[in-house]
Amino acid sequence: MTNTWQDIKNANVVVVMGGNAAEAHPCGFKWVIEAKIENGAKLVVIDPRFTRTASVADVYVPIRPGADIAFLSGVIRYLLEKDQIQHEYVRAYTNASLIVKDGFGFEDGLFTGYDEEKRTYDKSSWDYEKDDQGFAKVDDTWQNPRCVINLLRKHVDRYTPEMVSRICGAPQDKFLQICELFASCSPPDKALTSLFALGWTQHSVGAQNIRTMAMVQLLLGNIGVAGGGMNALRGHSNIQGLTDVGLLSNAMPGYLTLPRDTEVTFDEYMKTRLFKPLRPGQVSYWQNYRKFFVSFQKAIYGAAATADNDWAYDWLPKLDIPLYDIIAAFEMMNKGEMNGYICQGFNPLQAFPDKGKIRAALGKLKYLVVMDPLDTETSRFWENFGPQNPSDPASIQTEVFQLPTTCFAEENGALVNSARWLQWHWKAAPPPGQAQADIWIMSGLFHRLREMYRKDGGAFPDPLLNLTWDYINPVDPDPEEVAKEMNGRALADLKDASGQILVKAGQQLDGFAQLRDDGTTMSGCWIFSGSYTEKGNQMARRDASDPREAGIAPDWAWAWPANRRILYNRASADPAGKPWNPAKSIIEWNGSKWVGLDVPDYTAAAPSENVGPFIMNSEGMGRLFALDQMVEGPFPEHYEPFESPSENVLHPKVRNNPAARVYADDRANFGTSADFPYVGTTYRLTEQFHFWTKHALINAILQPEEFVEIGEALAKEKGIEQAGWVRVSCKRGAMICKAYVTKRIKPMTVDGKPTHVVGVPLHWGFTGQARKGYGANTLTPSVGDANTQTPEFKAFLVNVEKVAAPVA
Amino acid sequence: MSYPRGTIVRNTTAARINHWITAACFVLLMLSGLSMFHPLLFFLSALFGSGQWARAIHPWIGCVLLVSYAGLIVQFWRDNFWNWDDIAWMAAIVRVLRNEEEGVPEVGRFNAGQKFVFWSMGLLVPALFLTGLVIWEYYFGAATSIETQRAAALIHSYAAIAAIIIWITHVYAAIWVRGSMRGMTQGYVTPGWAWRHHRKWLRSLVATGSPGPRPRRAGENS
Amino acid sequence: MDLSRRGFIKITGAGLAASSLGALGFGFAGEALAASVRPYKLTAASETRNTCTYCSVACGILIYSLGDRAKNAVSDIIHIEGDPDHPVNRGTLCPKGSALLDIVHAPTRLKVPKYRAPGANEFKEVSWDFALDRIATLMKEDRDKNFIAKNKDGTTVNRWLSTGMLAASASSNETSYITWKVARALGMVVFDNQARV
Amino acid sequence: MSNLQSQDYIRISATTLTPPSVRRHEQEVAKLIDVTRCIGCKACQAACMEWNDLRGEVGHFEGTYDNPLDLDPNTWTLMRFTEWDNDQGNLEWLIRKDGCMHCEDPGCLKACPAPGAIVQYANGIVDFISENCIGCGYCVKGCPFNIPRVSKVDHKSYKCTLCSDRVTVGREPACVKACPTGAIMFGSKSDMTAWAGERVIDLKARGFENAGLYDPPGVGGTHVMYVLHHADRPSLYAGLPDNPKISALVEVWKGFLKPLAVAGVALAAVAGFFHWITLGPNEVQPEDEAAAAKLINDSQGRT
Repeated sequence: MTNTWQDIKNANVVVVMGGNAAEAHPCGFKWVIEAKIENGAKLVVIDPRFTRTASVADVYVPIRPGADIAFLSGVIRYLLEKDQIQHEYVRAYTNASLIVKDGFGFEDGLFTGYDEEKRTYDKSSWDYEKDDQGFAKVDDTWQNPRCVINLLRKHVDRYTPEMVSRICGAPQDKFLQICELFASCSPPDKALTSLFALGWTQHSVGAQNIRTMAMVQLLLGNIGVAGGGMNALRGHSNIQGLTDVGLLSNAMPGYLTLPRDTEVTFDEYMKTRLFKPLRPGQVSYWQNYRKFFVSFQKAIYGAAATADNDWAYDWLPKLDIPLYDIIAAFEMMNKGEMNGYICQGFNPLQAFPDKGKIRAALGKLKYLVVMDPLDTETSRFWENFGPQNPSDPASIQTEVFQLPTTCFAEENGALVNSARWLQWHWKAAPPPGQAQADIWIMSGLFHRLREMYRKDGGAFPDPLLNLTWDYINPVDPDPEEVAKEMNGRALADLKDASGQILVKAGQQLDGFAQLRDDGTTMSGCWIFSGSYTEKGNQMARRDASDPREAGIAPDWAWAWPANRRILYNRASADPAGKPWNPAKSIIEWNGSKWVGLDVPDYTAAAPSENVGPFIMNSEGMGRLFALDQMVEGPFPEHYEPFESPSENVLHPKVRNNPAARVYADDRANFGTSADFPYVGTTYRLTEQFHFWTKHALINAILQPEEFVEIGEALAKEKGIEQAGWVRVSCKRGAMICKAYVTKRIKPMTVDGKPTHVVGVPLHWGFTGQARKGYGANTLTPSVGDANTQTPEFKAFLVNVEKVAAPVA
Repeated sequence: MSYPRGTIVRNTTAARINHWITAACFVLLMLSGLSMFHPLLFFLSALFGSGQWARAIHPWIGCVLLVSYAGLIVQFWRDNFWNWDDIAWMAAIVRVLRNEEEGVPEVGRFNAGQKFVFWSMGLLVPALFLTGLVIWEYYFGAATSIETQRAAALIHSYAAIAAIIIWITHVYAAIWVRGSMRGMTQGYVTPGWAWRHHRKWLRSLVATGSPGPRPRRAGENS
Repeated sequence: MDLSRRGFIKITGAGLAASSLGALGFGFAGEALAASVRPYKLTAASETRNTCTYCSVACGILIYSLGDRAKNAVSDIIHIEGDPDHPVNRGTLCPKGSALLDIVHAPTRLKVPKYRAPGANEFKEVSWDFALDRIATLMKEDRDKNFIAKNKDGTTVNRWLSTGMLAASASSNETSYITWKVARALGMVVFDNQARV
Repeated sequence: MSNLQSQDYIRISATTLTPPSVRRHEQEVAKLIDVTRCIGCKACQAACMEWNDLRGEVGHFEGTYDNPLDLDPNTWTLMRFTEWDNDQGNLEWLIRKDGCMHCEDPGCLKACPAPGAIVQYANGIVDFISENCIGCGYCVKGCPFNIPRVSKVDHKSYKCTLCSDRVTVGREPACVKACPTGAIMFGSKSDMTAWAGERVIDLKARGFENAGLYDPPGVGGTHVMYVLHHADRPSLYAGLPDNPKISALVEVWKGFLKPLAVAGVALAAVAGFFHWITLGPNEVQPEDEAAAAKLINDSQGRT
């Protein structure tokens, strides 16, 4: 989220698309209701299903799964055509005026530079026209046909209301009604907020779904302002934190990235990360990358990381491919290329696409370690649970360890919420039985391995032997100590230019601005720097006061970066530093400095210095044209899901995302609409949380049994009765469950054909208190978003047939 | 069982057992029922242990009573047929109430009043039973609509009150008409009692030489 | 409610009075019959501030447990409700959060380390030492055998591909950081979290 | 909240005495359920089960989100979902939290035969005192909203207590506290009525011309009220009674019949008594025995 949960109440229009906030985030959704009641806001829901969010919406529009880019591109076209954009914002804060290189183009569904064989682009043409100093050229008059805004205008020209309706199945009048609501937020004092979640990410074009909306928001001047922003409602309590701390195949804490094989030396590594400003005077904050990196290496390798050994650069593993994501991991596992797998509080047998493949792959491991508070399906993948998990234990040679862990109530620590707040929590009771904290378990493994390597030697033991582990209790490090390590401290006295001591050696740092690249500071996660200072644990702060009830509450817990609550908040004020909406100002220039309710997401620069508000970007601007940051193109384009009943009417030859990675065996497992004519889509129900709450009796009572949702028309066609048994199948598998025949899913007319959607809630499995179920991933295809590899759970092909009730 | 010489058997042993089971059930039902009917009478539930017990046991006693009353019907239905004598007897009801036996028409084994008690209970008992089933929460709470249950509760209460009033009449009559009680406890009455209250019955017994309670039919041994 | 001995006698006494009055036929015992409302169960429970473990709204919660954390008492969580001070949830909780008690006390919570041998039909309870020793041994065997120190071009890459790890989605930053350190020190790159599913 | 704390009684089931507190004027409380901001998440249901230590059976999917399918002794509140195509042809998903309405004139209390098993506190809460409940199920028949359920386990009747245990100590009911969208509010009845008025104005501005407050006069008003988008048609919301009142059958049963019955029984007994003291017993006379003996002898003589 760029903004806070409470800030949603400041919105004039709330758009829930690519998510179902009321069901997945009820307590955050309260701020939508607040916006409606206190701010007179209109709630717009665009979803294939009439969800519980839609039940309180002012306008609901159905859309076929996987057609969001077409819909939003249509919105962009409308806004540009009717000139309903916030001109001053767009001109000053976005790259609309920047001029794109001549070689760049788009034709028949492909941008320039495509290599069909490798399914990748040569992105060199996706760049600005630069001057002699390397700065991008600008045309503030927007006369140059190559400036971004004009290229965008041309790009979205195809998305007419007729075309949008033809692709999305949304009625034209409803679409135009939505466009008007979007347009109503183009005045500077009006804000639209976008709430989204996995309804956008879980597509082969997931990242571009989000980008399209972000572009709409830039055009409306809604990024950085109160009641605006792009608000990704993250799914799990600390998935933000795990991402922040870099628990991703290519990541390091604080969005630093692991080196690639091509980055042989430390210098080569740094070259691609220190982004040079693309416009004069811009911050381009990643220029500080080296400070963060060196401080991090000092945190984990201590004295062993020195300038001489390039701060132990070689001790970091290098990647030969962009990502070893989950889809890649199970592809490798299924091919027998992996021996061990450790699942820490994660249930891949239920969570990952193509359950059959996951089960088979797990059975090829030599050992599987599951650390979890609950009896997960993954830890029992080898056991025969009937049709829901048909395994033959005798034939599975995997050693399986089921390690009991603590849960939230039994440990101290901080979690990062969707709004980037780090909130400390306290232990309330001891864990049951012999359950232990994950920290204790990881420490236990670490000590054993280090001991073995120390004694017996083995493959490259240096990082293991030199890993800092100076905790008071090395067997079970105190979370407070670990938090302090992430915040960072001075390793030597830090002096300013005049020799004045700023921070004494050994003291906690106040923030990442104090980090140095000479080895005199350490910080385990630079973006968390400031969370645990000499003043104590800032994450434990509990002052809920919220001046002017702005929805910021600056003294509650601590938000990264630097306790900023609303990202890009410089953009809430006009170029002169006056708030666009004085009634809801966040920060403003008072003539000598920036003041306001929030910590400025900016430097101390005066407005006259023309420093752009998007300080992480090298041109300081929001990007309507994404340069080379997206793998499938600098502008979003509608591509069909990999399993879709429809042709791509825009460019039949390039039907799907041309840059998506698809493994051959997965491609072979894609079905066609001839066999599987209906569109399946998976989702959460509000009564359950993933595969956890089915272990909680109350939630099992509230939603006890697996079912799929189908519309009345399809049910009639297939003779399916209410709560009757059905078999839902795809190329990869089938599940048998009950059907919920509902008015809430109606067939949509896509390219002249009726398109039926089958809704597959995902919560059931074969352990816990609820009734046994197959799990939605029995059906989902193993293909991911081209940028992030987030699996395409939201659009795939299925068939539905009426069947007799299974014999109990 | 032997009866004193010269007396007439009014009720057989089986009939008496049957009657007193019915009577006991009735009294218990009345006590438990009334405890649930009016707050003034809730204290009666203490006789059953508690309100819970009174509520729990009431329907079961009702089931026993139904069976028991069915037994009474089997035993007594023939002697309770309505006939012209009853009309005449009814016409003389004032005399009956005034204890003026002369001028009261002769009646058989049961007079119209007794027949009224018999048949009205014969109606009320099944009515109470059926409506009782409907409001028997534990087993049948979900079997019918709540509106049906409301009607059933109302009918049950009305029927119970009617039954209680009839029962009071019945009991008073047994006390008032001396000798009747013995007819139901020890089972016999004197010939004079029979002459005074059920002369036609006495005549039929005498005519067939039966010791009671029913005239001997052809072929029966004495 | 604190049913102290004194209070207990008083309540029992009131009950007696009511039942004897009832037996005498004074069924309308008025307020003597009035049982009190259910005792408020949190009166002396300990309160701990925490964060809901499910979605990333990260609602503030109050965990109530029996026991005052005295040395000789083992705390037991009896109730969880929303933290009214929390700026986002302001005391509210969703159906999952409102039922957190049932996940803490789920019958399917794991209590003992278990091990399933190759081809075995069931789990066997084992000691922590057995489990961690065996896992460490398996990891080391695999790592020593399959660790890639240099790629085919001779570049130092120091990666370990044959054992992977999935990190949690509800564990703390501190747990995550410790996990990162251990996994990367081993050179692990098949390493992901639940951000995408 | 101090004015919400009182638990003095204004009504007690099956008693003939008027509780003394009836003369006091306590602030009455109310729970306002704003159906129009309810997202049907069932947090209230979960919170109710958790707070009141209720756990029923894990049921089945029955073709609806209503889970469990109905109220039961372990389910004191239940979300009821209705998919309704409105007159404009747009779908509306009407979701109503069902549960005890805490009537001003409670039918359950009227029907209850067990003294003190159902009470109404001065703040308006209608509470079942299990200790005094005899499990007869009369409250089920008395209730115009079909709410109470008698447990098959302990034979006591159960329903929402409006968390009287929480209200006593100045806390709002569990469902109210949990409700993520503030669709359930709690406070004095006058405040809730006033707030509902504001909501209705907002709803009318959003095109719900018939929005209104559901506080049915047939039961004297309720201490649980609804804001409805279609207050002209309450029954759209999973059969919420359009005009609830205590059934006439119950009124007769618990009203008119009681004195009538007592009078009838008394009359019968009194009539008997006076008959006895005025006319006395009907005794067999020696003449009767003589006549009978003659009849018998005559008969024996004939044979």
